[in-house]
Amino acid sequence: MRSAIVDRALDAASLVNEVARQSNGATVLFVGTVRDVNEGRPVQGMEYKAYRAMAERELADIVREAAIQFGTDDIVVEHRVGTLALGEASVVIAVAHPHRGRAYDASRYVIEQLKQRVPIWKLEHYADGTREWVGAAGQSVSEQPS
Amino acid sequence: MRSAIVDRALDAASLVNEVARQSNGATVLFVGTVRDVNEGRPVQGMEYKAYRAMAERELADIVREAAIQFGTDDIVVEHRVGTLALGEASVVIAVAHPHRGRAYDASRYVIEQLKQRVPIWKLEHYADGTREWVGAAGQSVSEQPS
Amino acid sequence: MTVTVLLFASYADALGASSLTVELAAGATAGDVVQHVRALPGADRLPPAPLVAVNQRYAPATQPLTDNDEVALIPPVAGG
Amino acid sequence: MTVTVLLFASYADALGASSLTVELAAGATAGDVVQHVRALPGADRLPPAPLVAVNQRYAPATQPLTDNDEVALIPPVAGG
Repeated sequence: MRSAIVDRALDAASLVNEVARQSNGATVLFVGTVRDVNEGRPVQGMEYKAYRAMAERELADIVREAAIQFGTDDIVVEHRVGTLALGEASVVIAVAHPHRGRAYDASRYVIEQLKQRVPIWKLEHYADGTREWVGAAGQSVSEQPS
Repeated sequence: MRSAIVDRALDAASLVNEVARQSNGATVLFVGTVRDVNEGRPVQGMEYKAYRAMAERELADIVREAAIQFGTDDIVVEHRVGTLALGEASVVIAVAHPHRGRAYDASRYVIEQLKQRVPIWKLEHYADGTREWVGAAGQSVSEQPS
Repeated sequence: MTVTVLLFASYADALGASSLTVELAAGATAGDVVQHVRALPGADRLPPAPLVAVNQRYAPATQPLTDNDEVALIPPVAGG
Repeated sequence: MTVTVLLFASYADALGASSLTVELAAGATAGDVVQHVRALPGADRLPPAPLVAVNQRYAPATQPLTDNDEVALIPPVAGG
């Protein structure tokens, strides 16, 4: 099992290979990508920032929890930070397990917990030139493009 | 959306690319692989046979059902037939969707329905030299290796 | 009428054939094909009511057949 | 004692800083850091009770601090 916050493009295929093992019958891969629309607003790109030391720690905790809860050590997660273009992967989660039900459940657990707990933020770049921190609704700080 | 029964090695990465689209925020890939043990018996390899015309039809139906039920056309499934070695992929399902919950659910729907309905059988080759049709328990015909 | 009967996996092994051509009286059903096949040598290893498909669709035993139909006896599936 | 306060995303924008060094009386808690920060210019755009982490772990407002702790105010996270 392994988790990391990285500054480079993610390679889903290499994570799938990393969890492969002949005792596993099922591999579930989740890839989160930058969408061209969010809540109806056209998006041009995304900037991910992390509280890195804590994000790495939380992500490692989540993977450890999933390993215990679902019974497999074959879990690898990478989350990318920095500026991403549309369609680029921001997060990749690969899980392999002897049985498919637990592979799906472990994958789902990791992404749901990640979205709740891991201190990562994204600044959406909209097509109209404005930028906004996602999820900061109400207290959000809109920025003009620099 | 696309589904196929094929006689060659499966390429998961190409299926992931096939469902990619900038309006999708989530891609879920399922890969089923040949395990080295089944119900406690060491396995050396697997032979998949299909009632091909019907398997293609059922698989196409399942993909269409998933597309309607979960709201995405970005679903591709390939099931391999023939003789597979340990660790090789027998089935690959790629689903992309704007939102992750439905991507997971659609992926799960396809594999569960596939396992219930698609007329494909597997002859397990055990380490002790015997072979057996999986799931034919009770009425199973054990075969000596030819 | 004449129908083609397809057998797969353990059923094909039990009967020593993967395909049979069978003559049936007019008005015969999918269930009649099952009864016919179950009377053949080796068919005691088939379950009493195997799943049946007619022309590549699952079908009930009551389904009426027509000439040249393709009737398949479907063992428990194990894809994935 | 001295603690380092980290600010991120919309909170960093609101206060115009991503890090502050703050002097606190002995016995101060994570909640005291929040009160201190909320009195700074621009902090009216922060919620009344933001999430806090002490030394990279989520912590309650009651958590006592020690010298050189790293206290982070955590805006709503949006990873994935």
